[in-house]
Amino acid sequence: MNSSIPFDLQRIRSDFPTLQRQIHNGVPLIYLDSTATAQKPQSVLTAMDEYYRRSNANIHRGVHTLAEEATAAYEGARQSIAQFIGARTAREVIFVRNTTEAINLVAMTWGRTQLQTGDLVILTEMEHHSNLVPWQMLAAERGLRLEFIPVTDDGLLDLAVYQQLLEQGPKLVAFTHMSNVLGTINPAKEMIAAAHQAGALALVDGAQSVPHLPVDVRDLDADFLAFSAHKMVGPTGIGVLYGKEALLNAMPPFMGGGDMIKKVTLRTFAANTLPHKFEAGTPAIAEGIGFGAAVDYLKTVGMQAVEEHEQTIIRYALERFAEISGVTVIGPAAEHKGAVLAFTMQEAHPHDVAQLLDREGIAVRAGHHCAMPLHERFKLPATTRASFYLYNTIEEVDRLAEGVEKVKRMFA
Amino acid sequence: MNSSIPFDLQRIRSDFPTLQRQIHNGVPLIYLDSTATAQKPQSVLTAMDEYYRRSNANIHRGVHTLAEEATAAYEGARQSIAQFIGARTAREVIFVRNTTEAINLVAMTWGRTQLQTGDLVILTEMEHHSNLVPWQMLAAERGLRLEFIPVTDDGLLDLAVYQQLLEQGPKLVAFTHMSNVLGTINPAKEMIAAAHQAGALALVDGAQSVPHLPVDVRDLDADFLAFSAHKMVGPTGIGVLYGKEALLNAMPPFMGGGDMIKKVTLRTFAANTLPHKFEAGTPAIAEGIGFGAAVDYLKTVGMQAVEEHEQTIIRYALERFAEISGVTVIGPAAEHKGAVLAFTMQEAHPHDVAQLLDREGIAVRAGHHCAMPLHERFKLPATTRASFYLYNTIEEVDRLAEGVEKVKRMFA
Amino acid sequence: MDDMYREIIIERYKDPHYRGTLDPHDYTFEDENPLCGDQIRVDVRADEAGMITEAAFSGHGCAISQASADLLIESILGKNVEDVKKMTKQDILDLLGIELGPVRLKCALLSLKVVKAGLYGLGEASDALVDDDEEF
Amino acid sequence: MDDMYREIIIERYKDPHYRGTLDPHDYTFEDENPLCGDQIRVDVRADEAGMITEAAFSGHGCAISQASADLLIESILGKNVEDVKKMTKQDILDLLGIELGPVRLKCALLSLKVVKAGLYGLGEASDALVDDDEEF
Ligand SMILES: Cc1ncc(COP(=O)(O)O)c(C=O)c1O
Ligand SMILES: Cc1ncc(COP(=O)(O)O)c(C=O)c1O
Repeated sequence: MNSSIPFDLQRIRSDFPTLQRQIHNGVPLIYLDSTATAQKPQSVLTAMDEYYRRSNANIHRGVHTLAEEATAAYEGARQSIAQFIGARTAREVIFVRNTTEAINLVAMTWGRTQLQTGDLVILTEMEHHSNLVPWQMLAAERGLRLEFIPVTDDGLLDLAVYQQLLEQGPKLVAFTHMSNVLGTINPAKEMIAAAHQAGALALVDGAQSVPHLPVDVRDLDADFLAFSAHKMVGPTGIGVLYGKEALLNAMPPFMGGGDMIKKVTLRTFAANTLPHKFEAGTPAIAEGIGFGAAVDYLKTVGMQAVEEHEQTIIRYALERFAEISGVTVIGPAAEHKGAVLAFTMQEAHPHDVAQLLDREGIAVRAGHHCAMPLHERFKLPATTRASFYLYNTIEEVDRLAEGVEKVKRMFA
Repeated sequence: MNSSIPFDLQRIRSDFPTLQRQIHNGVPLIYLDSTATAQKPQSVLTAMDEYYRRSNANIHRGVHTLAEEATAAYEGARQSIAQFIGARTAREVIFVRNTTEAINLVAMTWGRTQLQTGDLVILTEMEHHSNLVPWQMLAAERGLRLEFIPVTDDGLLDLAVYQQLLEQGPKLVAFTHMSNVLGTINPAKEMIAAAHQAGALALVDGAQSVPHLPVDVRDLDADFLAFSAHKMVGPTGIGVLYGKEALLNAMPPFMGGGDMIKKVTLRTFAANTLPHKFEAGTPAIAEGIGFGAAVDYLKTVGMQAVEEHEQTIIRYALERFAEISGVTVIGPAAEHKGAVLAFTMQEAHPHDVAQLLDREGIAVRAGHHCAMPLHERFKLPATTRASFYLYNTIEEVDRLAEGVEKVKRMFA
Repeated sequence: MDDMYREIIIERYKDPHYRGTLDPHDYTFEDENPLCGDQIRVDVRADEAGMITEAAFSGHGCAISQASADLLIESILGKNVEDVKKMTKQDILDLLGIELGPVRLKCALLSLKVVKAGLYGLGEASDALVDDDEEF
Repeated sequence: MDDMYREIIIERYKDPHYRGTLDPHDYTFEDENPLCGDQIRVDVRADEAGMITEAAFSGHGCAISQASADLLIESILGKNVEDVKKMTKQDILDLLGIELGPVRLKCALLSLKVVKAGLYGLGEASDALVDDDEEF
């Protein structure tokens, strides 16, 4: 079954301690919830452990050995991540807590200073709450206009409407590169080019694309890109805001405090240079180091290989699910789709499906997946979502399909 | 030497892997930089490792086993921390990245909605940049007045001036419970009572007090308390904003995104209840769990015991340093002071002192310690700072003093 | 697979005994769990002594939410309003006879929350009605 | 303890050869490292061919910053301005003869930054003057 898979899947699986776990008295775990958060390979855990056990120290201002080691490891991670996404310099890589903070940072600094009453921001109907609520908050504060690119019944963005919206002279287009529910991979490069043509900046929510596809900010020409380590085999508590250096330089600082300053008097401060200007207080040091190790792990596997593996999986899963009557998968056909399978069952509610699958060791998610408006669009209160990553197998898809069939029988 | 120390110091030291380290070809590490960040006991590292290896999952919305385990561990940690600081309910414990973010959160939510042009905020001259810059930023935006409680030559707050400032009807008094340079322990309870008397709220920067002293928010009657896990044997990337429930309920949300909402449509959202309202996006899950383990560790040792041990150390250190001519320690006498020893040497610059001590395995910090205005107050460009924690010994104070004497001879 | 879903839950979900609305009624309330879209309305009639004589629920959602509503209604018929106000989380868990994690607990407790908010005549239902300990 | 502080550093710190100011001068610049308070001013005189004939530094700070200023001045005397503009981080490290971590590197490079900003006639000194690779 694994013949078409271009990398050593068993080897990869053995790198992830959690995947060896059994739950409910000996049922092996089948983890199909990587869209929510990915499992971590041993190398990431080791990198953080090494820091804590050997070099644990605060960074940047220290001259003692531990502080220098910690600083080198943390800033080395930033370099590694900068290279992973094709940034021009590590100064364009701002460490934040997660994708959500990255987007809020842009809204609260760039948005607050650059957007005026009546300015238009274009979003889409398939956004995660993290790329909706910050703009709603800013819109309420500043009197912005928000417009939304509709989602077609097939789960694609309606790009004709996007073109019309662009004619209204937006200041910003903010959209997800890959939907965490539909799996839709949006044509980011073309959408960004069109935004630039219309004089707008483009912010890409890369929470799902950076973990699953090769993403190059220079190729995309993205102005901002937000992503989270925990969704790409890295630790919780850290993510990145990428921004073009000139834009970041022109933005006011975000939070005030240690490290983001060059000089402070009682009543005034001068901001530090990039990237520190946006990183106030003691950063997530161990997490930055773990994020670097995560990116190194993905580099070793190769993002092209990750993408191909997931394509194999999702094609098979779509075929397999098409055979189960009463089950509806939402989202586009495989060629426009990452390895996310959100579905409904005629007979059973998503929460019951997820809970009953859990009894079989299968971890899937049920609910609105932080995309309530998208569910509203499809008139669904909730869906069950199975999502796949580099460590998942075709056999696990079979187990999932069998589990769904079993639930169906229970509720028949 | 350890006879007066009421706990098993060798046992404690053996809990901390980093303290077993040797640097520079066999010189044992003497870590005297806990004010910057503390070392971590094995139990904290194990708690995080367990999460990543067994229960790694996103929290709150998941019904599968891993998600439930992770949620229980994360929220259990919140309970543990709430109890540690004497909060009325865990809803008053908001997880943030660090002390800095906690203070910025208050400035950007409570401050932005409650403070008007001309309103007075009282700070002190001994604040860390993290409790200065957020208020400077807000003052610039809103036209606030900032006034500062002066620091006496002894390194104490001039409380007579505080009384005068209170007569001007401040809206907020924000001050550090313990200075990270002078070691001064401010009379927080009295200062808060006076603030309340004057109709002001009180925010306490507990970054140095919560790790080193018993701190009870109900006893203090603090309105807000900010602290960081990494300074109290916990992980990087997580800290807490404590706030009184009624205040937190009245504040607008901070960042927008997943988890902080109850309901979202394309154009509107309803905020979630406490504490989630202030925690947008995937939180620092492993770090929250590690923070819980850190607090559990400190509870086992006992904060009273920690404080007494540090008192023993700092008394001895002050005596020992008084014997070295040409060395000046800044800050008050031992009875007003935590275990922080910042000093200057007539002959050598703080950076040189720190670097030469590092050659002896002694990790101390040199610079302005994120308190530039305080250094300005004492007309010092920088100081060398040795700081102590529950795992430091009297012998280490002797090594430090010998090291300083050696540096002195080199520069003589 | 089905140890958590005792037969009675699936049965009551597929074929509830007390589904419907009552008009007129003495008490009514409606609430939803926005996380999963579960929605429950409960109508109650009581006599002058405060004894519940009739009750019915409507709404939609997962098996746990709907079955627990049906079982809850069954259990409150003939009880005094004041006693029902005192019902707790544990009473619902006893009715269902299964263990539940925090997320599914919300599904299970929705109907009790709705019933109590109705009987108390509240404008809004609070989690505190069904949860005495620190909640997640 | 003193392997990092070669004798020459302590010596030049305690007893510098080129401390002072030049008035008039052809080039001058002053900057500080706000992190540690190190401060350096350098004055330079050059002849018509662009050869540096005299130079002096003033300021205060740690041994590394002051000694490297003194050693740097010694090394640029008699050199052409254009050649000095090309000096790099490595040249300073060679002068000092020790290895330095990122924080102390800033101390060591302050004087070169000041000299180059002066010779280029810049309004502000940038780290890019002394650091070709990605900086911390
Ligand atoms: C008194 C005080 N306040 C605030 C901070 C900032 O803490 P953090 O860097 O964890 O945000 C520190 C840490 O250096 C401190 O000592
Ligand atoms: C598309 C998308 N955007 C944003 C986010 C938010 O990521 P985080 O919770 O790490 O901030 C997610 C994660 O669920 C996502 O899938």
